[in-house]
Amino acid sequence: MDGLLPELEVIRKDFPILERQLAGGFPLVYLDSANTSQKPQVVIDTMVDHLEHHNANISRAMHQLGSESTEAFEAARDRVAAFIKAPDRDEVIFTKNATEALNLVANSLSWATGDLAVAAGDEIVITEMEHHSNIVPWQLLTERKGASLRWFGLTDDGRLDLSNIDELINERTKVVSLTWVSNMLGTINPVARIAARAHEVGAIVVVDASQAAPQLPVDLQSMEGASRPDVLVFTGHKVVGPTGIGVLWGRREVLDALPPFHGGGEMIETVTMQRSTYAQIPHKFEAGTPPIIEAIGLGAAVDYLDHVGLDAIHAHEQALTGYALEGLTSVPGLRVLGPLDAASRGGAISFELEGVHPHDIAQVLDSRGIAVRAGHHCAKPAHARFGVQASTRMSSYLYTTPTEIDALVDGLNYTRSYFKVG
Amino acid sequence: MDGLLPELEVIRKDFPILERQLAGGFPLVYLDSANTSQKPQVVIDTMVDHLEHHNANISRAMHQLGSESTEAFEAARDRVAAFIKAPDRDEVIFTKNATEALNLVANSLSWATGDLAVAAGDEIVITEMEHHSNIVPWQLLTERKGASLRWFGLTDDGRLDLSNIDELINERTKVVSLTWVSNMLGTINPVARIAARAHEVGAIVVVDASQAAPQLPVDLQSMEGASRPDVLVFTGHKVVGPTGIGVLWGRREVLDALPPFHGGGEMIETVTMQRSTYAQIPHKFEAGTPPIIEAIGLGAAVDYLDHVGLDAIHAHEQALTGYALEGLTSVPGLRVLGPLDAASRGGAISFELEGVHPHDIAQVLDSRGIAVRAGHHCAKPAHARFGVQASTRMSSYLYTTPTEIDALVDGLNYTRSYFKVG
Amino acid sequence: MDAALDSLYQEIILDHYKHPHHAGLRGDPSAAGTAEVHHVNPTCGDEVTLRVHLADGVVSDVSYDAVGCSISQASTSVMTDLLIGKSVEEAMGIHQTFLELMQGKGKIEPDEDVLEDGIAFAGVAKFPARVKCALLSWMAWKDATSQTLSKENS
Amino acid sequence: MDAALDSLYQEIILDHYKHPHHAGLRGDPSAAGTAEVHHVNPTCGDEVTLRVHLADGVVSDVSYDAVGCSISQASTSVMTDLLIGKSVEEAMGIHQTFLELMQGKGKIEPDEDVLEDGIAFAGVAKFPARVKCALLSWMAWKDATSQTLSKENS
Ligand SMILES: Cc1ncc(COP(=O)(O)O)c(C=O)c1O
Ligand SMILES: Cc1ncc(COP(=O)(O)O)c(C=O)c1O
Repeated sequence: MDGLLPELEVIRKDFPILERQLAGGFPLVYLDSANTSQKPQVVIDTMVDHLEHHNANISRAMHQLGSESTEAFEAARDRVAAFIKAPDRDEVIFTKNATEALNLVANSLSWATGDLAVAAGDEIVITEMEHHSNIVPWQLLTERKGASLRWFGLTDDGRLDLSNIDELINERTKVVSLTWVSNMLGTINPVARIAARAHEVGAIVVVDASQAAPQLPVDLQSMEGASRPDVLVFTGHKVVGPTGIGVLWGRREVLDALPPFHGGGEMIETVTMQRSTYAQIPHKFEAGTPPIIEAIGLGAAVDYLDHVGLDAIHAHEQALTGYALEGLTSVPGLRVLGPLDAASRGGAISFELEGVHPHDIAQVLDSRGIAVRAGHHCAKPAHARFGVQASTRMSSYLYTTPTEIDALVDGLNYTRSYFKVG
Repeated sequence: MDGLLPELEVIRKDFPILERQLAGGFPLVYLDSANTSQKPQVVIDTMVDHLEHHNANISRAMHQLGSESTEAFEAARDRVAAFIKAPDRDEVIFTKNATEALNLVANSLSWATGDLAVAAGDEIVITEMEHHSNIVPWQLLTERKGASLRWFGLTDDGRLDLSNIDELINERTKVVSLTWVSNMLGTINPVARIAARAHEVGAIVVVDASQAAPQLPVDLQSMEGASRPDVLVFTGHKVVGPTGIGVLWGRREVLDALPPFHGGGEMIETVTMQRSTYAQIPHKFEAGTPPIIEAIGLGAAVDYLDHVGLDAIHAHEQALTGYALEGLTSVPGLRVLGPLDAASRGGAISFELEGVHPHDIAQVLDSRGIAVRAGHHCAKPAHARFGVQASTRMSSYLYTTPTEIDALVDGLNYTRSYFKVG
Repeated sequence: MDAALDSLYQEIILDHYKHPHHAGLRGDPSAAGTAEVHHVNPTCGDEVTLRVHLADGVVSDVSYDAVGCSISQASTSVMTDLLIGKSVEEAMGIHQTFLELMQGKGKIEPDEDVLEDGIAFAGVAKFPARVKCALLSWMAWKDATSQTLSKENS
Repeated sequence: MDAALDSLYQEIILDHYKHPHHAGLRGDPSAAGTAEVHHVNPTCGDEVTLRVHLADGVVSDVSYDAVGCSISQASTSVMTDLLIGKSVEEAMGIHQTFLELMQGKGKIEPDEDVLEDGIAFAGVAKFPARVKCALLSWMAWKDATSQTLSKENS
């Protein structure tokens, strides 16, 4: 098959969990990477080495362990900045996950003054295919400030309906926040085009790259001014990094203009009982002891991905997605939700199978060692749009093989016979 | 010496970093545990085992790895609940660190309605010995809502000045937030007495147990109603757990009445584009993929501490603190900030040494392998209260030996001679 | 492998799934002795709208509109068989017995005299992710019943 | 061990620490060609209030009130020796040279002709945690100077 990673077997050896045997002696077929990715040995080892030999709090500690920790933590910031080609490494803020990053922006905006202030009559635009983490923070913000939440609808094949873009994004729009790649439909959205329009009306653009960062090369520097987002977020555990760490990249001017989010240690310049002044970015938004080990693990993770090469990973995902779409659509009664051509989509494929509920599909697959996700995938509105309450989702990653896709397709056919449908 | 942990040498073997050799061949003398604690092998191994064999996202995944992960994560919640004897395990919320836990409360309060709403004329009471993480969130809240921030002052020997407690905590008081043990002065505060007074006037009581949880047995169940705080927070990395995880325990009625903090995946009941409803606690406050590995590591950490026994750890800390106070006060020109009797204080001791700046002290000590903290320890107001801008702090923990205290005292005498003072 | 699956998907469950009993909403939700609730499994999205009618201390009807997997659908169907016509007290007892079975991690021997077709769910207790599916409508029933009772008492 | 310490705490540094040059605030902060700034090292609390007077393109005075460790105090003292009396352009050059030395991780050979006593700080560059101490007042000087210049130009 064209496009697969040439060293796939070597790569698989990097991921210890892929050796796992499940109940009944089945080998693990992990097709739930859009939910969370597995971790290569080098990420685990880097974290362990730090815990066993260098552990200390950062910034505040002047001793040798403290210096080593601080250096490792800040080097991780450099690596993450390089991973997304951030214009300035100080614009990279470590958060807990993508959800916190999005809430940081929405919550801080509710206290912003000046140009960024959100008030009654203002509008915030999202899309109907967002993850709940990119919906609820904006609902909270708009409800609290009396502003209006609006959204792009979806076409029947699961793309953004851009027909009303010029009306939807207008002079009242303060923020446009959208996902780069849908975690349910797989759709890759035209982020640059939407950003350009948003910038025409002076809105700021927030891009949820939680599903994009794992599989598309992200190059902020090479994006032209008007089409470059103002904020981009992603989450560590989906890019072969640990849980407990997320990334918020933001344009310095925007981050400087936002009020602080959490108050506390490390985000201050000076504190008296009466009042405090705040540190510069990135520290301004990193109150308290940050996820140190997690940032260091994430640094190793993005290094690992950069080493394999995001172009190669993207090609691998595209090849597998094409193969999977073919296999899946061969199963009678199966309907894929989202675009049907691999080129315009990411590696998560949600589908319905007539007569069998997603839970039951996932259960039968699990009994054969195949891990997929069943449910609403934190995208209830997108499910509602397609008239379904839940779906089954397979999602591949750089360690996925065509044989695993075959196992899935076999498993689905078996599911049909087990539930006596068709 | 009475009170030391009987198996101290065995315990030290549990902490791999204690084998570390530093520059010049010096063994590590780690006296910075109030900043962050070191990690026992069992915590590291538990995290590694999970990453290598069970890693998956939780709640949402129905496959075997997902069930294993969910079970391990929720078992960690049970362990943490047991560690603080929480009345109800669902009242235990996992956060990123103590700072996030405190901000969660202060930030959510700014959107609260009903009894919890904070408005102009209302007062919030803290103390002059708080960590910045328990000052700045309340400054943000009071500034934003037009309320007033008030605080307990300190006596010359570093205790809370309670002389005006009945005036300070009054009918206008909505929240009283204070640290159980000071991270700078070591003082153990009369939390029960203050809570009882706060509850008389209907205020809610937030206790920062970041320095208490590592060294005092915490037993929420046995605290009488009126003296039990409504919220108690601590941070994972100070209780031999990993970074990236903190704990907020809150009384169910208070947590139910607070509006949500972060919006996103897992904290919802249902989501439409128009509006969302929220899940019950603990999920209501755990938006997004939580720090899974970190919670599991924390579970192992508090198990480890419970196994050694908090009473025994407390006795160990008291013995060492007494010994350290003796040793330190033997150094000419050294002034301890905070109470001088070991019984009424925790194991962090900050001090001044006449004629040598804390940075320079820490530097000389570091050249001998001794790690202490120099600076304001995120407690600038408490430093200002004692007319100093910075101090040097030693802090012991369950793995600290009297020999290490001796090394510190020797190092301080050497520092004096190096800088030719006295 | 099929042994494991079959222990979950007992014939009885699949029968109730394909042919649910007492399905559809009946009666007037605002009538005396009646309460209607809507419960959701936040993780997977299973939903049930459930209406309970009590009369003279007896569960006179339980009707519902539900979307979800085989386990949640079958469980709802079995529940209506078990509870309709029972006294509220008896019904609460059955509820408790079913709850214990589900939370027993597959280690409790179910009592056929009390649970009838409900014993088929013994295998579900071994699948922690599915226990919530089996309990969704039972929890909704308890909620609706408490609401009716507290309305009566106020 | 003392070798390591001595490379940090050069005699010159300790001398400046004990007997700082040009200490104290002088002149009228609101006079033309003058700016005063207050800088803090957020991590450790070192503070400096620094006043810069420019006249005819020359750094006519730098005065200060500072609290901090030996490295930050000595660095401030050495800086005033180096910059007072220099043209703004020259002073900016010296600033740049000192900055490079500090960020060189101990690998840059300092130029005594430019940095004079400042070469004693070469050892500090090997202690990342102390580099900020050494740079505190230099950053304050640059800030104050830019403020004066932009005031003049506006
Ligand atoms: C008393 C006290 N409160 C709060 C904190 C903040 O903890 P964290 O930095 O883990 O959020 C600390 C430690 O830094 C502390 O000592
Ligand atoms: C598109 C998208 N946005 C946001 C998130 C939230 O990420 P996290 O749960 O790590 O905060 C996810 C993953 O769950 C996602 O797929």
